[in-house]
Amino acid sequence: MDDKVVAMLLAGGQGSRLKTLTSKIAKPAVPFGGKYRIIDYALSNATNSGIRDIGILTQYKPFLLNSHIGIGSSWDFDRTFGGLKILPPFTSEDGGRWYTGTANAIYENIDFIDNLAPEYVLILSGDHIYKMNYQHLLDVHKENNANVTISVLEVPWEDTSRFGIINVDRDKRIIEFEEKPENAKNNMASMGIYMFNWKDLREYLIKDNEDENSSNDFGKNILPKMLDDGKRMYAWVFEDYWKDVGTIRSYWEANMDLLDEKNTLNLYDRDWRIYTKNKNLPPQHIAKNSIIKNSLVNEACDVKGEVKNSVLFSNIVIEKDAKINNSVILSNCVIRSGAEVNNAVILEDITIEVGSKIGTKNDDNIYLVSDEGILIE
Amino acid sequence: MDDKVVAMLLAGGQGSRLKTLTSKIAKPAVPFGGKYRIIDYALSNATNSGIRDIGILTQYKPFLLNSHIGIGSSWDFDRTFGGLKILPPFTSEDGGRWYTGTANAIYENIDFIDNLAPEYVLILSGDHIYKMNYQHLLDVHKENNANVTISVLEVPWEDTSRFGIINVDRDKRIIEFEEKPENAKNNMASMGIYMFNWKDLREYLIKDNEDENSSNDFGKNILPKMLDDGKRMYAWVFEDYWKDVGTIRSYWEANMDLLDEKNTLNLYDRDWRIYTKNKNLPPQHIAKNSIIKNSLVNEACDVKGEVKNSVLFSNIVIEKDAKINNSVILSNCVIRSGAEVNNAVILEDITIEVGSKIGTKNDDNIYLVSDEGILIE
Amino acid sequence: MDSCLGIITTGDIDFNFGVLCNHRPVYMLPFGGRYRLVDFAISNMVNHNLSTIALYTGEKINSTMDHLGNGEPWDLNRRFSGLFLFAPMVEKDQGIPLGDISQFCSTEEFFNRVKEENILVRHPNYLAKVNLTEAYKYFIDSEADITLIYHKSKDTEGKLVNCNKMYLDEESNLIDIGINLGTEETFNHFIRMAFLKKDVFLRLVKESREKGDPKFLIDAISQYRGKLKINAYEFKGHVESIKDLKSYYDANLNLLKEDVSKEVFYEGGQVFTKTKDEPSTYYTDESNVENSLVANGCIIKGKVENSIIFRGVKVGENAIVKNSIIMQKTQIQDGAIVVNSIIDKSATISEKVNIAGSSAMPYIVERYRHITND
Amino acid sequence: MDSCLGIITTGDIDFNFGVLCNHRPVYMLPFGGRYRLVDFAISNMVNHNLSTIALYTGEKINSTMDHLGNGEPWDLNRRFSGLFLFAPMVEKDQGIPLGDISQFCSTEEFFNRVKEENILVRHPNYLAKVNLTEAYKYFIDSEADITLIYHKSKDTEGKLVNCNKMYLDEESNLIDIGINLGTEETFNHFIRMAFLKKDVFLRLVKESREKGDPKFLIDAISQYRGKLKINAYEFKGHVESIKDLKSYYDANLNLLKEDVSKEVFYEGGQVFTKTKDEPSTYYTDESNVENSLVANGCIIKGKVENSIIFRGVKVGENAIVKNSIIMQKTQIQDGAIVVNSIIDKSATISEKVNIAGSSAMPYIVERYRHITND
Repeated sequence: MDDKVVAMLLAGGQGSRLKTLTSKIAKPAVPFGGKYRIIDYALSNATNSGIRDIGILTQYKPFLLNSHIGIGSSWDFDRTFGGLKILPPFTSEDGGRWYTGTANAIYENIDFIDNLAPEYVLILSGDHIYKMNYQHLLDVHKENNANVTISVLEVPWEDTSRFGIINVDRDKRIIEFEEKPENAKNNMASMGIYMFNWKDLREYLIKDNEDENSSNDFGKNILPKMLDDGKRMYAWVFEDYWKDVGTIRSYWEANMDLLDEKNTLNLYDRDWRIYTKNKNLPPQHIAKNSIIKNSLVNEACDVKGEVKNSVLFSNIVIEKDAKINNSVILSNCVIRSGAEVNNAVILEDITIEVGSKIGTKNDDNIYLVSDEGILIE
Repeated sequence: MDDKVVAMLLAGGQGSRLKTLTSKIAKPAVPFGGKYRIIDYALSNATNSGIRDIGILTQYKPFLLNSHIGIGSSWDFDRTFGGLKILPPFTSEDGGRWYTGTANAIYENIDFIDNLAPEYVLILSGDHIYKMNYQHLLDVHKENNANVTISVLEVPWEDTSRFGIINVDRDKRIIEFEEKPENAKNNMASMGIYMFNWKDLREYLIKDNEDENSSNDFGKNILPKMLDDGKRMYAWVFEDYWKDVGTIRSYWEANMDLLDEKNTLNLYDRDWRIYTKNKNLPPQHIAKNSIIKNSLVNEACDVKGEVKNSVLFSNIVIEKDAKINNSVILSNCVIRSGAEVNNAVILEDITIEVGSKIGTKNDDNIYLVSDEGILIE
Repeated sequence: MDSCLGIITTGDIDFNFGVLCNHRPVYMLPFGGRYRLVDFAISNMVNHNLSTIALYTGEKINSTMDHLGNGEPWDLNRRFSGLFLFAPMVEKDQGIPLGDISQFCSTEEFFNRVKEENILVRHPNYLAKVNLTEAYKYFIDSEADITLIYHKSKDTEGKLVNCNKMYLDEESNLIDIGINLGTEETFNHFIRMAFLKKDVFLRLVKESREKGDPKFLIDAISQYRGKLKINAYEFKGHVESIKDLKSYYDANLNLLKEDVSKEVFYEGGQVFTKTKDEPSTYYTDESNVENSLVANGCIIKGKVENSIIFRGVKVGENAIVKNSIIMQKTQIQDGAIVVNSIIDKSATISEKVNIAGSSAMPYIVERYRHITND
Repeated sequence: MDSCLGIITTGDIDFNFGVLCNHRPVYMLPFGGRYRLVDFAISNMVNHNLSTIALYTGEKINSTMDHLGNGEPWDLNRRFSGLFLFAPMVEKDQGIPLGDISQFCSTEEFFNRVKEENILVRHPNYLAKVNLTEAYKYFIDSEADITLIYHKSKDTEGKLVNCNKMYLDEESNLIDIGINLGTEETFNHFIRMAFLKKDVFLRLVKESREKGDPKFLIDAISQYRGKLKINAYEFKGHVESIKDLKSYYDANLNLLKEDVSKEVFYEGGQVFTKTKDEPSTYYTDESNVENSLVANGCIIKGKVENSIIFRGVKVGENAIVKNSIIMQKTQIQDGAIVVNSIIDKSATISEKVNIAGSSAMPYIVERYRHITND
């Protein structure tokens, strides 16, 4: 990128609707797609878009996320100058303060951004699965001479009440925000991706911090305030695959989407790779008389049974005569001989014992299997 | 080291007695010795002792410390497996908790240590200047089959009331702790360096956390409790240079100590180097007709005046006819023509104007010069 | 093993591998779906805590620099130790002198500088996951000058003819070392791995260099038997001696045996290599894969049997791959048939092309080649 | 400059530097107290945001690998771009072919793989801190195939005889390029730095290789004048052309001029190099230092004047160093006198030894030498 952009990635979300998937980790750290974690998408997008400096705002159970991100070398962010920094809350003379909202998290790190002296600040969330070239967002932002540009996407009308809806004029200039409206005028939803001029954002963050009634949130406070003040705010419509895996079912669906060869989230696109921390595991071993159909299988798996329409993470043993259908199996699981698994999401390190059966081929439930038992959704 | 040791370095100290030196940074980040920061000593000791895994506990104003440490590459801690991790406070389902004491900071990071599965845990402080091979501490610890071994040093009798004093039997087994005693029985002070068996420490940290009356401090709680329980606790006497630069005067003194060729803190010892983040600056330039005597000068300095018995950090300009005596000058200062500086500590980015004069050659004061003015101590 | 330096020295046997070694030294041959031969030697040493490792590179150094770079996959990108690469030193008007002795001599300064007092020397074309910690302890405890590592190999088919054979006394001291000509079925097979005291190593190297002969360290060791305390440590695991195309092919396919792949890939430490960020492998509804090792990033639509498939390979619809090694990013297009073959990287076997070697001698396709029916 | 690749190509002039280049190529010569010549070329490119840089190494590759390693000091230790080292490709039975054209050819695959569409080629023995961003903009805006960078050099002493001289028309298009024989005091000095479109570069290289001649890219460019749009960009800063011992010595001592050192070290971006963790330099009460550049880690007890002192040098009591270059870790012992000399690294000048060259030709001491009075 020609003009300096600093990305700030909000990775503090708890994601409680993901149940036991997030009992030990933050939502951005949830495994996805056979070998990734959700945050890999935003991080890889940033690298592939030519962004050199990125701050990761963490707060909730950051251990796994910290060790996953490490020094950022998987995404080529391990730079001598700039690069990736993890930004947890901290204390000063006035005592410590936790991040109270999305905007507050950025406010508390104004010094970090000032040090890098960028022209633009890109706010990202670590919760979503999509491939986007942020350079395009910047191009539009500059063309419009905007103060802020928000990436939006069309959602089904029935879902509009779950999103922040954005109404625009014919030039895509934003004229109204509706936060989770019951009767939306529009089905364009904010993706939580904002390109700001740093000068403008800085000013509004400081004002927002002084406002005792503010909940220090971009969607609820900063953006409406800027609109009130007549700032130039534009929407940019994103038209590719995007998924907010907010529930177990949508998590399962997003994984299944990868098995569709027509899915635009093409993992095999060498020009827009998704990077992740590499485990350096041996190749997968597919045994005699095994069956694998329409499935993604990762390294160090040992498949002796039958795997259909499923996503297998790494180091999984599928014993002889075990059957896996329509399922997502996270790393280090063992499916014993004769077991049958349907429509399931199985968390790490679980063994499914000999002959046990989860779900049936045709039922509509999703089964979340963890060491706390099976949840049905 | 043969047996796995994880070092935990407490770097959260505010160091308020250092006044403007620590107004923007934590004490471990204070510059020292021409090119280092105080924490470099503990970090370099750890590297040179063969320790591979180290956790840095931060809390107070961590920005500069974080960017100084970076990914730990200066100390060769940028490892794919293990290495250096910065450990700030974090939140879990129960909300966020700041570190309430030295022991609590370790308690909150039990998971981090468990993941590394060490035999021993070494507790260090980032506040002190010394060179120590922690392997020797471990050797003694193992020889004594101890539960904990504490590094101690002899302090002047008049200072005993400022330290935690340790009374031992003839085998150096600890029999009593006296926290800042008015009339000490002994002048052996704890250096705040503890080698624990992780199994033991882990148990006591959990117990201590359950005790509502505890202030969660090693010196006040954990160690006395272990002594009460009859654990095998030994002292190991350190006999080399050690300095806790707690005040401006002791900070100035410690810098001046480096100009003494007999000082055992030999910076030129190639077998025990002190590493620091390197700025990659050009060589120093010494002009015609300049005078430099008994001084340490760092890179990118341009000396045209007179420098005697002083420590110059990097990128400092000493103009013609300026005179520096017995002073410590931090990076990026300019001493204008005709100025005279005596017995001073000058913070970063200060310009001493033409003809101005600080101190006199024979006075007993120390002058701390910052952008808030001159403090006299 | 803080006090042991690792040395990987390379033989001059590139010419035994035909086009596979036109652009790479033997130790850079792809192996086991995602590795290079040298990865096994380096990883084995790193897993036993050797922290300084020197590789004497082949002449074709560019692939070596690209793959090993700064040693990062092995955590050898260290400031004060780590991985050292030494390219062959060319002598004026004479080219590169024969043998490793002269190369060790030209880097004497390195040996003087490192703190380590002992040396492990090994050849990367011998695959053996030795418990080095235990072997080193044996070397130290027995106070030997040199400890050679050997394997009691059984060879009924003459595959190990011309390997080194050792004679030992009851206390495992070296009596003699020579060439196996197959007179016995089972013999003490020296697997070109040895611990030496550094001063002994330097003495051998310098004395041999001065005499001008022998040219190879291994010959020098053999000449010093009797003068030094040389004993032997038995390795009981799986050994591959990769000395030509056939042994290279067999060693790869041996990984399809469950006990071999367990030992080579899982037991006693991971094997590290340069990572490539490939996604998982995708098997279509029509795919049919049996008894194969498949790396990540592949798209398998056809039939694969008894084969080793490297990263990023595509096997098209109705294509058949059998008893073959298919290297990185090669495409086997729809309906092509590949049997008993080794296809080097980034090659293309076009639609409906049939290629087949014999199991005694695989068919080889050079890298970047495009094989069509025309 | 996202779309520009940096290429550092190296001349074959090692023999002009006597013992200083016995073990290193010219671009690895120590320079300016703590750098190597090549650091200036790389840092200049990095400071103008070139993110892919290829260095065609000399034959003596070990010092290059040690110094440049993974490119970390320049932040070039990247996963997907960064620093590439290409060792000379040896042709069967012919050794290393003359010229850089054949080396570019042997790495054609690299040029095809990288995304960049333009190329900056430069020689590391020309020191010139060009504003590459501006020069690149000129190259792009003028839609040239090739833009050569030159300096209006004034040379009254014949120091620049045999350098490349250019003739330009009023619009700075190339008319001709030849050899300066000193017929004019001021001439357009081509400083062996040029921007080329990648396709033009590849065409020149391939066509020249096929014809077998010319062997060097610079000669090829000159042959294509008229056929391509070739223009020139004037660099107005400080230039050093380091082609032999004398010019190397002078270029170092020129750094003692305040305006030169300001430009070389401070303006337009830092110079990066491998760091060494040396402490500050200590000056004793008896020291007497004037008009010198002194790197860190030195202990100065004696007199130093008009000299360049590298890292970790010791100058003993009553020793005198004047008009000299003293490289890393060399010791000038008590009472020794060193005048008009270049002392390579880790040498020792013993107590009371006097050595002196002339300012026309400095006295050279090889690395690791121990000079005594006996």
